[in-house]
Amino acid sequence: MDLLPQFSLATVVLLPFIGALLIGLAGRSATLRNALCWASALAFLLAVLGLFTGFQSGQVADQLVWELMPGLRIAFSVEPLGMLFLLLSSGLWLLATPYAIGYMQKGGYDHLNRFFACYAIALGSAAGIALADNLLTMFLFYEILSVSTYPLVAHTGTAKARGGARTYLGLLLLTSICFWLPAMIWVYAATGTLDFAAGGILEGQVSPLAAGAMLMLFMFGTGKAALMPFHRWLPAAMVAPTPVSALLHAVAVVKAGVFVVLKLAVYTFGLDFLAEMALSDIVLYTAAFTMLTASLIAMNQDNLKARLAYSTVSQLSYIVVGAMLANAIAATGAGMHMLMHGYGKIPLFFCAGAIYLASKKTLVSELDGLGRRMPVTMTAFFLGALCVIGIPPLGGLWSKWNLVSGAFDGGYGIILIAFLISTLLNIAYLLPPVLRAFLKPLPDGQPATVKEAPLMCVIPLSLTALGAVALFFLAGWPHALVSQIFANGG
Amino acid sequence: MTDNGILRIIARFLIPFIMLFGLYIQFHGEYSPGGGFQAGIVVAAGWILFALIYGLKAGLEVIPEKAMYWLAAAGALIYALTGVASVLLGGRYLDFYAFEAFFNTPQAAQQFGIITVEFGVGLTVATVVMLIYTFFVRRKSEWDEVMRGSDAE
Amino acid sequence: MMTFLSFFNYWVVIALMMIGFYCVIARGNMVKKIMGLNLFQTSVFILFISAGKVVGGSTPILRDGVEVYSNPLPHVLILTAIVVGVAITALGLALAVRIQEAYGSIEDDHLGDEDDDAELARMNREGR
Amino acid sequence: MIDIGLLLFLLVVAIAIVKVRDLFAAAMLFAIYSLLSAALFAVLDAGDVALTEAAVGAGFSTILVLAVLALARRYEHPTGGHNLLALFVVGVTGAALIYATLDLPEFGAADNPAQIHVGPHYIEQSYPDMGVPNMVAAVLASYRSIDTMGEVFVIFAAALGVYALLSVKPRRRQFVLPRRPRSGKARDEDDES
Amino acid sequence: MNLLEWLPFIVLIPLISSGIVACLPGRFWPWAFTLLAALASAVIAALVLPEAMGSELSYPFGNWQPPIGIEYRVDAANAFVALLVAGMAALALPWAKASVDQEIPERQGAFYALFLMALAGLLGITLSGDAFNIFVFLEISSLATYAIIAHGRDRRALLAAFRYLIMGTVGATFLLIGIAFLYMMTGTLNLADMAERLPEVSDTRAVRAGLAFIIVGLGLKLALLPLHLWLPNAYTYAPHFVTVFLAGTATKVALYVMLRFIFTVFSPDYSFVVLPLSSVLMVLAVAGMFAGSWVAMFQDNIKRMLAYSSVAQVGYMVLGVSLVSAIGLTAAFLHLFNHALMKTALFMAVGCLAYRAGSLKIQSLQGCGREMPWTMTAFALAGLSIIGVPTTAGFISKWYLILAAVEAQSWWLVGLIVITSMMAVYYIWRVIEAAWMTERPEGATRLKEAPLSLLIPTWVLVALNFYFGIDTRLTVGASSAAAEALLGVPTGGLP
Repeated sequence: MDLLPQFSLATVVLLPFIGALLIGLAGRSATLRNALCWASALAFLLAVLGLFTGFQSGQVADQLVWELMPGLRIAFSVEPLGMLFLLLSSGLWLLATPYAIGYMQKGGYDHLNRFFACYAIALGSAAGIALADNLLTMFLFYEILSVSTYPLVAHTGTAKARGGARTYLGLLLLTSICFWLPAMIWVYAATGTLDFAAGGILEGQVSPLAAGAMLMLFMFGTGKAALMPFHRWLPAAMVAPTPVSALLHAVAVVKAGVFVVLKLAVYTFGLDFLAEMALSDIVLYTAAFTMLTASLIAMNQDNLKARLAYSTVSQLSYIVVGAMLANAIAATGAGMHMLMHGYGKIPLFFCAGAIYLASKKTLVSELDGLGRRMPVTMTAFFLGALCVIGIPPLGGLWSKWNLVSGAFDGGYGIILIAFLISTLLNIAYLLPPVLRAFLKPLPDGQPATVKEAPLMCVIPLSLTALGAVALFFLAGWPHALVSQIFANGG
Repeated sequence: MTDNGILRIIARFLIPFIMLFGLYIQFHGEYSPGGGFQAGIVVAAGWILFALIYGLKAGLEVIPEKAMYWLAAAGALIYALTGVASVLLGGRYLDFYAFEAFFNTPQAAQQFGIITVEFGVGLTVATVVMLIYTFFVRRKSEWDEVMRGSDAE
Repeated sequence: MMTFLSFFNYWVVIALMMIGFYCVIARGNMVKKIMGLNLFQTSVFILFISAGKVVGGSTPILRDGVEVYSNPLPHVLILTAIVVGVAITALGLALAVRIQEAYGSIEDDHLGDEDDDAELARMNREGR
Repeated sequence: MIDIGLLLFLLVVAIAIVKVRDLFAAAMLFAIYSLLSAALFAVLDAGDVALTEAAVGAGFSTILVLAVLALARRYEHPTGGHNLLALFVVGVTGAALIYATLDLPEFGAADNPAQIHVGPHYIEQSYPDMGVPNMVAAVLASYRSIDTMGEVFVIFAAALGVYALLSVKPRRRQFVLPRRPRSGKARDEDDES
Repeated sequence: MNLLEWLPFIVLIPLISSGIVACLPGRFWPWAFTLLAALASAVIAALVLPEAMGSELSYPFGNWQPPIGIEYRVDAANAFVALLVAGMAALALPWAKASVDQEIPERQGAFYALFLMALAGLLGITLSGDAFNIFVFLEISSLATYAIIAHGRDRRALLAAFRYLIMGTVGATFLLIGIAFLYMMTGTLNLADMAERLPEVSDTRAVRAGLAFIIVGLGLKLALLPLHLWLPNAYTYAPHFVTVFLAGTATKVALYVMLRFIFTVFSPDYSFVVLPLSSVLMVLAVAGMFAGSWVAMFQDNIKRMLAYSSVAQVGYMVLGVSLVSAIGLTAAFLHLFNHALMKTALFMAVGCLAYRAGSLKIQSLQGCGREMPWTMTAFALAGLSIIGVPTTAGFISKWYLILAAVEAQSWWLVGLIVITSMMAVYYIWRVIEAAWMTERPEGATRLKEAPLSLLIPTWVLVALNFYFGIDTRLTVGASSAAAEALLGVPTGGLP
C-alpha cells in the first residue's frame, strides 16, 4: 500500500495535463513521444490507485485551489461515484495507450504530438470532472473536455472530418452554454452556493417548479449524456480515428456526461427531492425514448462504428434513466453501468478499429467470414457485445439487474417494459456482426490475405474483453463502492 | 497674380498694417474684443496675402515649413508649460496667482498669465493656419507636376 | 411666458440646424457634407449665443456707464467651439483631397465597395 | 428688429447652399453665411465670437474649400430625388428640438437661469480678480483656461493631421483601381504612408 | 506633494508630451517618449484609484472653485475607467514599435503625437467634471483619432476616417445641443452643480430633450446600434496599432460618460422612471448584440469580424446598464474592463498575423496555425475569453451579466445572452478551424512566426485575460465600487 504515491487531488488532475505539455513538446522523436504517453498513462493510473487506497481509508482531504469570487471556487473533493469514474478512465487509458500508438502509427496519421497531447488533456479533464467539488469546477473541466477533443475528432482535417467535428463541438458547446451555464447561475442566484452536498442543495431553496426547470436545463445541457434531441454529436464524432472513438466516445466523454447527470441528481438535487418533482418524469421518459429510438436506429446502421455510436446513445440513457428513477438501487445500478458499459463498449470499438486496420472494412455487411481470419478480434467483439447486452457471465448483467430492480421498486412499469424491449433490441443489433463473421463464409473473390491486426492492437482488445468477463465475478466491489453514497443517509 | 504691380504695391503697404493689427489684437485682447486666436488668424492672413501675391515659395522663405511646424508645437507647449510653471510654484495647474511672487499685485500675476497663454494661442493658431494653407495650396502644384511627369512617361 | 419673438428666434435657428444636418446626411459630395457640418455647427453656436444675450445688455467688456452686460460664458464656449469646428473642417477637407487622389472622386456613394482586399494586400506587401 | 431680418436672410442663404450644385458658388454662399452669422453674433453682444466667425468662416474655411475645388470636380453629382431616410431623421431631430423649445426660457430675459447663476460671477468678479476689462478674455484664459488649452491642442492636432495626410507626395496611379499595376516601378511607388 | 496634486497629470502628461513628441525625429524617440508618457499616466492613475474608492476627489483647475472654474472630479467609476484607458495604452505601446515601423515608416513623430492626443482626450473626458470640457476633450480625442485612422495603408482607411469624421462630428454636435439645453435650464456647466440644480427644472421638455440629445450624441461615439455604422470600417482599415488601442478604450469612455449623465447628472429615478430609457437601451443593446454577432459570423476579414463583435460587446455592456440594478451596473463595468482585455489581445494577435501575412482574409490564412503557432494560440486563448469559457475574464463578465438578468427575472435575456455567446463561438471557431484544421493552400507563401517584440505584449495581454478570470478581486471590487459611485448608494455586498 505504501508503495503507491499519495498525491493531493489537484495534483492527480494535473498529471495528465503535465503529460500533455511534455508530449506536445516532444518534437519529432516518435520514441520519446511514445515513452511519454506510456509514462503519463502509467503515472496517472498509479496516482489514481494511490488516491483510491487513501480514499478507502478515508484520508483524502478536500482541496480548495482558488476562490474566484465569494462562493465561486475551483475546488476538488472525492466521493464514490467520482472514484469509480476515475478508476474506469485511468485503467482504460493505460489499456488504450498501446492500441492508440499502434493504430495511429500503422494507419499513417500525421500530427501525432497534437493528437496525443489532446488525448492526455481529455483524460485530465475527465479526472477534473470526476473530482470536482462544485458545479463551477465541473463546468470548467467539462468545457476543457469539449474543446480539447475537437482537434481529435477533426484530426484528419478532411472536409468530412471538419464537418463532423463542427457538429460535435457545436452541439456540446451549444447545450452547455445555452442550458447548463444559465442553470448554474440560476442555482447560484437561488442558493448562493454551487457546492455538491450529499442530499442536494436545492431542497427548500427553490420551488419544485423552478427546480424542475433547472433540472431540464441541466439534463439537456449535459450534451455529453446524449439525451435526444442532442445526441447528434456522437455519431458525428465517429469521423475521428478509432482510438478516439474508443476511449473518448465509449469512456471519457460520454461517461463524463452521464457522470455529470448522476452527480447532479445525487448531490445537487438530491434523490428525495428529485422523486418529488413532477418534471423529472419528463426527463425520465425522454431518456427511455432515447434508449429505444437509438436502438432502433442502431439496427439500421450498416456502418459498424455508427451502429456502435447509436448503441452508446442508447446505453447512456440507461444511466440517465437510472438517475431519474430517483432511488438508491437504480442510482447504484446507474453508477455500475458506467463501469460495465465502459468495459463492454471499448473492446467493441477496438475491434472495429482492428478490423478497419486489417481489412479496411467499415460496414457490417462486409464482415462475412471474417471470424475465421481474425478469431481473437471477433471473439473479443462477441464478449463485449454480451457485456453490453447484459448476459452472464459478463459484468453488464449486474448493472442492468440493479437498474431493472430499481425500476421495479419505483413502480415504473413502463420503464420496466422499456428495459426489456431495449435489451432485445441490443441483441438484435449487436449479435448480427458476430454471427456474420463466424457463420457466413468469406464471399468469393476476396483475397484471403486478411490477418489479425498488429499485436499492439490485439492485446489491448483482448485484455479489455477479459476485463469485462472479470467484472462479472468482481462486481461486488463497484457495488460496494457506489452503495457507500447511500449507506450514510444520502 | 504675382505679376500684378499694383497689387504688389498695395500689398507692400497693407501687410505691415495687417501684422500690426494682429499684434494689437493679440496684446490688447484684455481690453477689447480679440485675443490670441483672432490675432493668430489675422497675422496668418497677412502672411497668406503675402504668399498669394509673391508666391508660396517666397512665403516659405519668410518662414519655412519646418519652422511653422515647430512654432505650432511651441505655442501649445508655451500654454501647457505655463500651467506646469504654476504647479512648480506651488499653485494648481494654470493658477496664475502662483506667479504673484514676481509681481506687485495678484491682478498683475493674472494678467501675466493671461498674456502668456494668449501668446501661446496666437503663436499656434497663426502657424497652424499658415501650415494648413501651405499644404492645401501646394498640393495643387505638386499634383500638376505629377500629371506632367506621367504624361511625359 | 414665451413671446412670439422668442419662438421665432429659436425656431429659425432650429430650421438652420436642420438644413445643415440634412446637407450632411443627404448629400453625397464630401465638400458639401463638410459645408453642411459647418452650417449645422454654426447654427448651434447661434443657439448658444442667444442663451447668453440679455436684452438691453452690452458686450461683456467692462466700461464706465454700462450696467447690464450679456453673459460672457457662452461667448467663451463658442470661441472654443468655432476653433474645434475649423479644425474638423481642415482635417475633413484634407481627407477629401486624399480621397479624390485615391479614387478620382469625392462623391461618397459607393466608393471603396469593390476594392479587392487580396490585391491591395499584395500590393502593400510588395511595396514594403 | 434687425435680427429677424438677419435670421431670415440666414435661412435663405442656408437653403441656397444646400440647393446649389456649383460648389464654387456654394463656397461663396458659405462665406456670406458666415459673415451674416458674424453680424448676428455682433448683434447678440458677442464681439469676440463675431470677429472669430468672420475670420474663420468667411476667410480660412473658404480658402480651404477653394483649394480642394482646385483638385476636385467643381460640380456636385445630382442626387436622385429626395433622400427619404435623411428627411425622416432630420424631421425627427427637428421635432425633438422644437419640443424642447416649448419650455426654454424667454429669449434675452435677464432672469434666465443662465443669467443668474455662474454668469454674474464672471461679470462682477473678473475685474477685481484679475484687472481685465474684457470678461471674455478673463473667462477664456483664466477661469476656463483648461478648455482653451484643449482648444489649442485641437487646432494643433488638426495641423498634425493635415500634415500627415498631405505631406505624402501625390502619385498618379492612385486614380485607377489598383487591380493590375502597369509596371514594377509604378507598383513600388504606389505604396504610401 | 499629495496625490491630489498629481491627479490632472493623468491627462496632462500625454497631452503635453504630444507637443514634444511631434517634434522628435526618427523612429525610436517618438515611440520611447510616448511609451514613457503613457506609463507615467497609467502609474498615476493606478495610484489614484485606491484613493478614489469610496470618496470623491476634486481638482479645480486654476484654483477657481467650481462651478466658476473647471474641475476634475474623480470617484471610483472614472478612476477605474481612467486606469483602464491609460493602462491599455501603456500595454499597447510596447507592441506598437514593430507594427508601426512597418505600417507607418515615416513621420512617426506626428503619428505618435496624434496618438497621445487621442489618449489624453479620452482620459480628459473620463476625469472631467464639466460638461463643456467633456466636449472639448471629446473633440481632441476624436480629431486625433480620425487622423490616426487615416494612417492606414489601405486606401479605404481614408474613406473610413472621413465617414467617421462626419458621424463623429454630428454626434459631438448633438452632445453640444444637449449641453446647450442643460445650460440654458440650469445656468451651469459643472456636472455636480448641474445635478443639484436639475431637480427644480427636471420636469421640462427642454431638459428631457437635452438628455435625449446627449444620449444620441454619445451613442454615436459608443457605436450603439443603429449608430455603429462608422465602427467596422474604422477598425478594419486603421493601422493595427490604432485598432488595438481604440478597440479597448474609445467606446468604453463614451459608455462611461453616458452613465455619468444618466446616473449622476440625472438621477436613475429620472432617467429610468420618468423617461423610458431603460427599455430603449435594452432594445438597442439586444439588437446590437444580435446584429453585431450575426454579421460577424459572415465576415471574411478577421479584423472586420472582430469589429462587428465589438458592436455586439457594446450591446452586452449597455444591456447591463439597462437592467438598472447594482449587479447589472457592476456587470457593465466588469465587461467594460474585461472586453478591453480580450479585444486588445485579439487585435494584437491579428496584428501579428498581419505583420507577416498581409491579407487578413480567412481563406488566405488557412493552415497558418502551424506556421505561426504562438500567434494563433494567443488568438485562440483570447477567443476563449470572448466566448466566455471559465477561468477567462470573459467568463466573469458573462457570469455577472447573466446573474443580473436572472435577478431581474428576465429569462428571455438570459436566453439571448447565451445565444449570442454561441454566435461568438461560431465566429471565433471559424478562424481557429481555418488556422489548424485545414492545410495551407497550394503555392501559398510560408509565414514566419511574428517577432518577439509583437508576441510578448500579445501574450502579456492573453495572460491578463486569464489572470483576471481567476483573480477577480480587483476587477469585481473596482466594478462594484464604480457601480456604487454611480448609483450613489452602497450596493450592499454583492454576491
